[in-house]
Amino acid sequence: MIRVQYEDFDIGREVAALAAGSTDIGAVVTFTGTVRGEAGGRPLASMTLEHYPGMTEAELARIEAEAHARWPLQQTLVVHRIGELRPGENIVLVVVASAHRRAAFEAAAFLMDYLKSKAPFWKKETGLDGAGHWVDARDADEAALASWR
Amino acid sequence: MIRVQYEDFDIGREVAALAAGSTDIGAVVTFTGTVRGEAGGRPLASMTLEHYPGMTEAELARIEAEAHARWPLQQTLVVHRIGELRPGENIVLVVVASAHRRAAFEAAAFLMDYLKSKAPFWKKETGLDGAGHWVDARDADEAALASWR
Amino acid sequence: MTAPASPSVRIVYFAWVRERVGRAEETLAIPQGVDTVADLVSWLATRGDGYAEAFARPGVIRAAIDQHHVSSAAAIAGAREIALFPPVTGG
Amino acid sequence: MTAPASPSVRIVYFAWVRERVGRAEETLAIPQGVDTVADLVSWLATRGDGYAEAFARPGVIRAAIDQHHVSSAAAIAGAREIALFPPVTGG
Repeated sequence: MIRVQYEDFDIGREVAALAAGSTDIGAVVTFTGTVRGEAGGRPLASMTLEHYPGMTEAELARIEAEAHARWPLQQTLVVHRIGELRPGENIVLVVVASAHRRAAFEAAAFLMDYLKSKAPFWKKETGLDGAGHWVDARDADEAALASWR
Repeated sequence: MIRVQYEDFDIGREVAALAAGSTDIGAVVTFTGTVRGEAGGRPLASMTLEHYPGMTEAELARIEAEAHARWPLQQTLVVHRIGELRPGENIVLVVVASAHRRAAFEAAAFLMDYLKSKAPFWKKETGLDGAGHWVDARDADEAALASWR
Repeated sequence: MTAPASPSVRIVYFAWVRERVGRAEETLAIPQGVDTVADLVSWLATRGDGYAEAFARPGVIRAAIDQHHVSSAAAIAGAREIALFPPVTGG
Repeated sequence: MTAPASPSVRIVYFAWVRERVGRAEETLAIPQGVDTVADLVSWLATRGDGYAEAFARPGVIRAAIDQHHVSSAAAIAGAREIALFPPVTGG
């Protein structure tokens, strides 16, 4: 399942909804990405998430389908927020439910690596001084992606 | 932080409590282990968790300290339930908060692998027919542990 | 004999590409000889100051055609929507 | 000259070891010559039917001394509490 939204999410509620009624799930792994309070030593006032409506959902659905093709998974969920977020706020949630922990861990890490390198989101940081700065893509994210090939 | 308890836990509340007031956390990974509805094709009525009071907490604290020695982590939490649990119920929760996702994923998987092979818990399954059966340790868990050495 | 009409394509921009170009989208008639994403980026860079600034380093520009990632060598013939943007930074 | 008093040690059992032995804990005087965990397991196996059943396959028995995992070759001298149990299955 894929959701792109302005609103915050509640990890416990999302996991409960995903697992409701299933007794073939033995392992649930979640990843939550949050806004850090500083970037490159500079205190942050906020972070604004821009995205490409339509392609974002299509790309996340492709990433999700790829995870299901690679691991035996009961359920997956990706929630990504857009708009202006403050330090400490949630940005992204990935939930993977599987019968076994190894598949759940691997698929969750895979989803995050692919999301970071493929999903069309862009972050703009705004400092306490009001100056805006588009976040640069990290080479480490491309390297993480390559490790799954 | 380590807790051994009969009561259920709420993932969202545990994560919120762990991250409260921190703005140096960028990534939170959780693992939740739950009781599956069947074991070896046999439908399950319940699963009972026995533990070694005192050593359990000591062993979990040693595992947690080892994770902090290996990765830069802001916070870790291990909650393990004991007593009689029904299919679908939570057994164990691991939460790892770090500045970066790679450390959070690796440390959470490490904590689970060590917990599975080192923490003194024993599971007894009770079938729908009332017959009890102690769960055998899986060779895969020992192999998972060896991979961290 | 008349030359075929130039095809019109919707171009969308994101993040600092959008900011520098000064608009989020536009529909443009693509001149003959502009066959690939790389050609398109080179041509757009000639369209004025904002464009020149947006596309000064073509190597960092990423593209999607009809909402699928493509390389700069991808042909744009038949595209309905071409997106140009910096490397993504979500998650 | 008198022989030194046999040291008394608290022994605790878990899971099916506990069920087969028929008790969760006991304090025993350890005879001379019982120096390691493996010796202790062999000696316990001679103490009656439940013990014999619990310790029939000594290779699967795991042990902790004073709440630290130890191997079957570990010396038990000085131990206050020795735990014997099957491989753990938590998580």
